[in-house]
Amino acid sequence: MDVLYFAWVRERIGLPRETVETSAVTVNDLVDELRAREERYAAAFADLGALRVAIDQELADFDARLAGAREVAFFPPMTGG
Amino acid sequence: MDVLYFAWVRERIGLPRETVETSAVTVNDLVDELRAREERYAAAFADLGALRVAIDQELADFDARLAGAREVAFFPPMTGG
Amino acid sequence: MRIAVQQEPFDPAAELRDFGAGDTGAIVTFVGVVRDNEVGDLETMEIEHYPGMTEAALAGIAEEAERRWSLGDVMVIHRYGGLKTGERIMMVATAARHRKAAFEAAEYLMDYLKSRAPFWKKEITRSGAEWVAAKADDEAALDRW
Amino acid sequence: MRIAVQQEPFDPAAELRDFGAGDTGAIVTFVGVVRDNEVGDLETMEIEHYPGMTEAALAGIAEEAERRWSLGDVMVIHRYGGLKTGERIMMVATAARHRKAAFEAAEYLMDYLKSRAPFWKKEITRSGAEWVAAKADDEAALDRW
Repeated sequence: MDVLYFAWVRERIGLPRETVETSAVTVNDLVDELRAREERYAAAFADLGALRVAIDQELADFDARLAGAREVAFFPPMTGG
Repeated sequence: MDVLYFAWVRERIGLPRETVETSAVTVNDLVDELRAREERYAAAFADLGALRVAIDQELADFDARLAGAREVAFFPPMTGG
Repeated sequence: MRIAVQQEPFDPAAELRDFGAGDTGAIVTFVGVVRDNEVGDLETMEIEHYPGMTEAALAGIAEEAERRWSLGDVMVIHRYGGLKTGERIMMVATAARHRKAAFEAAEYLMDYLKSRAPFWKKEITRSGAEWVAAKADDEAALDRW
Repeated sequence: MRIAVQQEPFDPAAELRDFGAGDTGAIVTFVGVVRDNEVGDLETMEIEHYPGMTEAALAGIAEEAERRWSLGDVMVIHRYGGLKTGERIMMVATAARHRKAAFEAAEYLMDYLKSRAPFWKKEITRSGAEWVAAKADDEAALDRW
């Protein structure tokens, strides 16, 4: 599964995208796996209230299931316009 | 005093402007004088609810006083934009 | 501020070239276009106005908008004379720091311009000519300001 | 419908040349411009986005607006990359039969684009760089639709 990071999530983790081998059922499970890896992940995912997630380029909830997902992205609330 | 007519008021009366000698105190008095002149004036001023008036190029009420006015205009509700 | 009442066409692009320079984050424009009527036989939209009062009324409306929303810039252009389907009748533009002010001010300008600036429209069709009646909705729109 | 996500500048006049031909009475446009910050030392506004998702999100928002307000035409252009004070970031345009629909649809596009399209702004100033925080007001603005 491709995992993408944008804005300060990307900066905190230090890379824009990576391929992750995971058996996580939900986004929350995936977040727990990533948090457990290294301090920079734990820092990036410290406050999920400050984060948004998209599954296959559509906004989703953190309790959404990942079955079939090819791409998951994490980023802060958007500030377009 | 110059009296101006616009849109269908102008068409009904048959002229865009005229100079009127009047001692009318209010717009309503002036309307009464004009109505008494000829049938085309009576027709134009039949329904004051369908008319608007401006005194010296500012919207006014029909009971406004004419003292000092140089120009009075009658027209239907505006349809700009 | 720019207020123009004119018979000739205007070019929105040229009008907007230097509009809202300065401390502007949001520019809203509205352009009104002559639409065909329901029957589809509009030949000319004839627009009459009250020279002198028109300019004063538009400037008054624009000044009030500028004051209420602290606009960086404001523009109103309105044509008169005979217009064909598809021709631009008028435009307003507002420049503000934030989008909410720019949108509100543009809607305010349009609402007041519709019912308080001395313009009258007459539809000339194949079957005759008729003055456009003012809409109760347009008068009611003023209540929100 | 036209959706564009691009690094290069755009020309609103050129974009609007053929916009809203057909049964259109009202065209509303919004142009967003980079404003200096409070301190007055903005050097660059850096805009990041999510290629692929951005285009899909903008198209989804525009299609919803087109449907809700029966628009004759709709356009969204948004830039990314490094922009300077005074540069145009984005524009939306709506064409409708009546002014109310054109205004509402443009405001809807802006409200959704602010909070639901994957763009992130970073202010680069003389003293450092900071990601622009999302505003509670912008999220709250979605409630009215």
